[in-house]
Amino acid sequence: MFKWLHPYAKPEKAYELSLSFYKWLMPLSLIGIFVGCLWGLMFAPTDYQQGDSFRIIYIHVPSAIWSMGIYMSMGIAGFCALVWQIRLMEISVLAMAPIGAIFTALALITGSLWGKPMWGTWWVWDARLTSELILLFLYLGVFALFHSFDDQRTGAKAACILAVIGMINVPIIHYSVEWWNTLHQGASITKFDKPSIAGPMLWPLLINIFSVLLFFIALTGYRFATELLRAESHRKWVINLIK
Amino acid sequence: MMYSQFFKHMLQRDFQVAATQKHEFGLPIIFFILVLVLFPLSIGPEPGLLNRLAPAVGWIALILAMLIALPRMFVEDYENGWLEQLFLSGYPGSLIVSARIISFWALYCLPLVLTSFLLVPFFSLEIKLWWVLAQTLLCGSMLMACLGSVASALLVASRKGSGVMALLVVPLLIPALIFATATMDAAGQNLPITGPMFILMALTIFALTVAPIATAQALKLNLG
Amino acid sequence: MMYSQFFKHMLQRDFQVAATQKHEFGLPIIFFILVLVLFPLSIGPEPGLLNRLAPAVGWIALILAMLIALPRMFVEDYENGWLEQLFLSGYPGSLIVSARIISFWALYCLPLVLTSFLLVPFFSLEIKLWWVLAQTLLCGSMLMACLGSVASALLVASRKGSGVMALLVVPLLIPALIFATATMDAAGQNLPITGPMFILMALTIFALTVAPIATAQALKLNLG
Amino acid sequence: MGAFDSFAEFISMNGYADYVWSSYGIAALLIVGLVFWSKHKRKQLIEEIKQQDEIKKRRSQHTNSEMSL
Amino acid sequence: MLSAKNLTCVRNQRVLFENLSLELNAGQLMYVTGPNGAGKTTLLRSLVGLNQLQHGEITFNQQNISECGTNILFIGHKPAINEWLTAEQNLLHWLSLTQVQADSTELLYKVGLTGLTDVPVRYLSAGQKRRVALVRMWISQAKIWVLDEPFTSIDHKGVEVLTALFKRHKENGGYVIVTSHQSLPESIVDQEFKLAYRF
Amino acid sequence: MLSAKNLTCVRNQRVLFENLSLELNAGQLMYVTGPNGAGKTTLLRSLVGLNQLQHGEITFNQQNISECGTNILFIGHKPAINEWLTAEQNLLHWLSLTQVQADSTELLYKVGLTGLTDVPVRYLSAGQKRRVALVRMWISQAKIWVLDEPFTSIDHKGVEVLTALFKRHKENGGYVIVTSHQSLPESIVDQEFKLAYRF
Ligand code: HEM
Ligand SMILES: Nc1ncnc2c1ncn2[C@@H]1O[C@H](COP(=O)(O)OP(=O)(O)OP(=O)(O)O)[C@@H](O)[C@H]1O
Ligand SMILES: Nc1ncnc2c1ncn2[C@@H]1O[C@H](COP(=O)(O)OP(=O)(O)OP(=O)(O)O)[C@@H](O)[C@H]1O
Ligand SMILES: [Mg+2]
Ligand SMILES: [Mg+2]
Repeated sequence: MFKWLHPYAKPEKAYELSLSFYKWLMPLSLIGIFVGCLWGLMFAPTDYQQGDSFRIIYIHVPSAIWSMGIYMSMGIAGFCALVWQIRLMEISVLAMAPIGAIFTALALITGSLWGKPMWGTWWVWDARLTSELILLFLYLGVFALFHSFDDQRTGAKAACILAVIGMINVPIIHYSVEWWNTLHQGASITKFDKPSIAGPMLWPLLINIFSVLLFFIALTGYRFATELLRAESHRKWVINLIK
Repeated sequence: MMYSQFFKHMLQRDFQVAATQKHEFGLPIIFFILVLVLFPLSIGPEPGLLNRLAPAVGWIALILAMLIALPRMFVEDYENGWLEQLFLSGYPGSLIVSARIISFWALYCLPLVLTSFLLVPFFSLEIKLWWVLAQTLLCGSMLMACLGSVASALLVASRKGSGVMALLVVPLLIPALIFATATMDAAGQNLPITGPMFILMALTIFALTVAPIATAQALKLNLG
Repeated sequence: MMYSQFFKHMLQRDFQVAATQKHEFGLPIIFFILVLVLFPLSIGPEPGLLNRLAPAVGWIALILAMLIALPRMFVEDYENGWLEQLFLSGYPGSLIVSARIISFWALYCLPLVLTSFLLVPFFSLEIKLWWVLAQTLLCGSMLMACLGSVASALLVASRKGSGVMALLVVPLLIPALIFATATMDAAGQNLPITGPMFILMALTIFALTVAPIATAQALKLNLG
Repeated sequence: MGAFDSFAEFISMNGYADYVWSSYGIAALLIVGLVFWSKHKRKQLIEEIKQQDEIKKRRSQHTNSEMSL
Repeated sequence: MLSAKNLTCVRNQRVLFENLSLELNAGQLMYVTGPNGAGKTTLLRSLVGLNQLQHGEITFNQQNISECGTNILFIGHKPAINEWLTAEQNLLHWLSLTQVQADSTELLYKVGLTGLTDVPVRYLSAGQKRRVALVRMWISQAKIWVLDEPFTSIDHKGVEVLTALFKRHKENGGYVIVTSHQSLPESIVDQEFKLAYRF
Repeated sequence: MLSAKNLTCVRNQRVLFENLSLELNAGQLMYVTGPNGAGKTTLLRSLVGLNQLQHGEITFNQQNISECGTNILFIGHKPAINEWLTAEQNLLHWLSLTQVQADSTELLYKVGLTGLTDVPVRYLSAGQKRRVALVRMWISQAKIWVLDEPFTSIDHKGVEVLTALFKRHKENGGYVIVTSHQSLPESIVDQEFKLAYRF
């Protein structure tokens, strides 16, 4: 397996590979998202309880799920970067962070846009919502930490350290849902704990979840390529490539 | 043997520096007290409400006061070059760091926990509840000192101060805050507190084992 | 003519420095937000209670965030010697200082006042009330910047940081806090707010006229 | 019109138009913005690298490290 | 004419100097020497009015020194430079503080910082940092130069250039007061002022 | 024998030095010279392992340099002194860090700080501060001395004493690596290492 991987550990190869990810997956994912949204907006049946406001689910849930997923992959990449001193991994952490932050923000925004008609407020301090907010802070922290350094390499390493440490928080936040709700009256989100999603409603959701994953991979590839250029900017291959 | 002596000496030095910069080290306490005082002032004097808020205010005041003290954990020694001499001296980095964490905790956190007793008169908190609160604060401040040492070390060269510090430390501290709240709630309802308190302690011990290593790494990163 | 140009230039320099230390200046905001978040987390999610606390929390968060930013008002320029060059340049000290107060306010306080809008979703504060709160915060932050500049100048050589700062500034700020609370109470009960608001503004204007002179004196003291 | 009886109903989302459309709008904005921001960053970087390359070349001719009157 | 009369400075119950008087005419250079801790820095800071004295008064052409701000150039141990800005930005701020028109690129060329203009000062070497502060001497329109150890961290060639600069300033009728532990060529020193270490 | 092989350091795309190798035998002094910004400080910090290099390895008696902590005395631009403590307190901390037994009063006498032992370092003059850092040379048991501009702010007599100290260390079989813009007497320099400014 490592024999196969090895050529891609070379920056040039990694650069090409990640750009090709972008080339192929980006259109696919955009089409997927488009189809999913259109289906969700127009063809999925109206929910008898929530009316048409439930259509927000097709953005909310994919972005919410991947906001967590991206953090986990960032943490794992950071761990690999620190333990095995893999430079490319450091770079990938930086490539992922803004995407994750945007999805987190999106989950928060769409969530509160959904919350207003459903719960009557934009925001409640319920465990899930709060933990999502904390996740946003973690992303911002990784980002801010990286930019606190003048030396890119040092900044990247520091960001990796935080990404890894922050990962400890993810399961804790996950379980805190239980602990917290037992003590403070659970928010109305409990109502939706077992969404009785029917097939016609479910399909566009699944499409969107999958397409957003593709989008994440594609954009990470693109940003990874950019960061790689930055990190290697004094190398010959970069200068040749640009000309 | 040599290590323990070195350790002792590091602690001594920190205490001595603190003694010459008396104000510097008394100041988180003042900040802490100010937060306690500002509350009743801006909320208005309702004993019931204040009583209800007391544990929360104690925790918030602790977090904020520590956020102010944390950035200075390594910065002075970094800037005057003492830190690089320590790392050149050949002692293990995590030893150097743990000495600092402990002296920091003793100098900046312990007094805060004791000062939190002011909640009893100011917020008419019951002494029994204060006792529980103090225990959670004790664990929490240790945990925060550990997390903060990593953050402080990461940021030592960039002079970024409390802002980024807050961004790094607070999210990681939230679980502790949640368990502390749970503990206080349980205590308020006369339920057993061992459950959440135990988790809080476990978190702290975990942090205590991991933080020195991470901090030493972070410092080395910044010396290069 | 020359003075106004000098003034403009001083402002420009401050903004430029802030732009190179982007994070440094974005960070009181983050601190502010974190304080807003810590409250509901440790008090618990009760919309009624939170709503009741919102103005107080807004003010406390403002005061704390500014206490963090204030010590840095002059310290960097003092340490690298720019300040002594300014005073040698022959421009009146109060001019130099007012430029700094204004740039500080624009860079550190104004953003905080805007950020206080987060109280609306997080604490379910009514927009109308927020508007009143923002006005009191606007006045209050200006007042605090003035008081803070004196304190900051007094402490510039002693590197005492936020603690002593708090001790100097907060007691002087308490009247403002009381009138702000009065304003908010009046607004909450749909009574006219001009009375207390007017006093708040008068305090601010008074501080604005006195602070530059006092600050300049304090700085000269420290240069000697 | 799928689940809706008329286009007008689709637009109004049975009274939830504000919420649904604004969330889809913001989502589109953020996602498209992210993509364009990434593209912009890349262009900026390439410009920078080109410039630096030139600076490096120029440096070897036009530099001075000594003080002079 | 720059003259100081009966200056006395006591620090922590130690008399650094007492009833010290000095006079300097246009076109002269005064070289202040003395062992470490003698009080050279203190004296120089007092001369420009940055230090409170126990006694004494300092005048420049019958005017009190505190009123001739633009006529003094003081470069002390502190560089008056923001380390986060670039050399060029620092210079531009100085230019507009002193309201001098000058070409910053050329000036930075003169102190040997071409090619480093866009680097924040904190990355520069000790000597380069010092040069960013010293560039003020090239554009100064002040009559009186008060320089505290200007040669610190500066390389051989730089020291020569600085001495030449003193010479030119003297020829233009300027006043130079300088301390240094490196010796100045005797040809440009008009007065040597020895401060002894007093216990 | 201290030897460095193929050191390369690139800063902001500028090569400071490339494939630089050096060797120093016991009892020798290496005088590193070069104009401002040549990379002397960077080289010295690399030699003691405080700098990440792009390339190269440094050994002392076949041992990697990062493993001979107690054998190195490094005095750089930063003094490693807490300005709030007194000279004596700073010295005592240093003594117990390096586990050396010595009489602090005598040492401070030797660097000319008697009578100032109870003054916090921040009140001392530039040269006196430097002396507090340099006192380490008197008690050092390290073989290798790496000194970055030790003469900064030090007066004439001080410079002489320091040179004498180098000589004594050499005679005891020590290694000295020193940079300075003030020239060292030729008699004690065994190797001169010239770094040029590279663009
Ligand atoms: C600001 C407000 C909100 C935030 C931050 C938020 C956050 C999240 C997060 C993080 C998830 C993923 C959970 C997981 O995969 O374990 C999620 C899932 C979900 N959310 Fe929200 N949410 C918000 C508001 C809402 C509202 C108002 C509704 C509906 C009324 C809603 C309905 C759902 C549903 C149905 C799921 C899928 C649950 C599942 O996977 O079983 N959310 N939300
Ligand atoms: N607060 C104080 N307490 C005690 N001594 C003080 C205090 N302030 C200054 N001094 C003493 O005053 C003297 C100040 O010297 P100054 O800095 O003027 O010396 P200098 O001649 O410039 O020396 P150097 O050549 O080292 O720069 C020092 O000896 C210092 O110890
Ligand atoms: N991040 C950076 N960006 C640009 N240049 C840098 C950076 N870091 C270091 N340099 C350059 O590297 C060189 C470092 O030099 P160093 O401090 O080693 O010089 P030095 O020989 O000790 O000079 P001096 O005699 O002035 O002390 C300087 O020319 C500096 O401009
Ligand atoms: Mg001096
Ligand atoms: Mg140097």
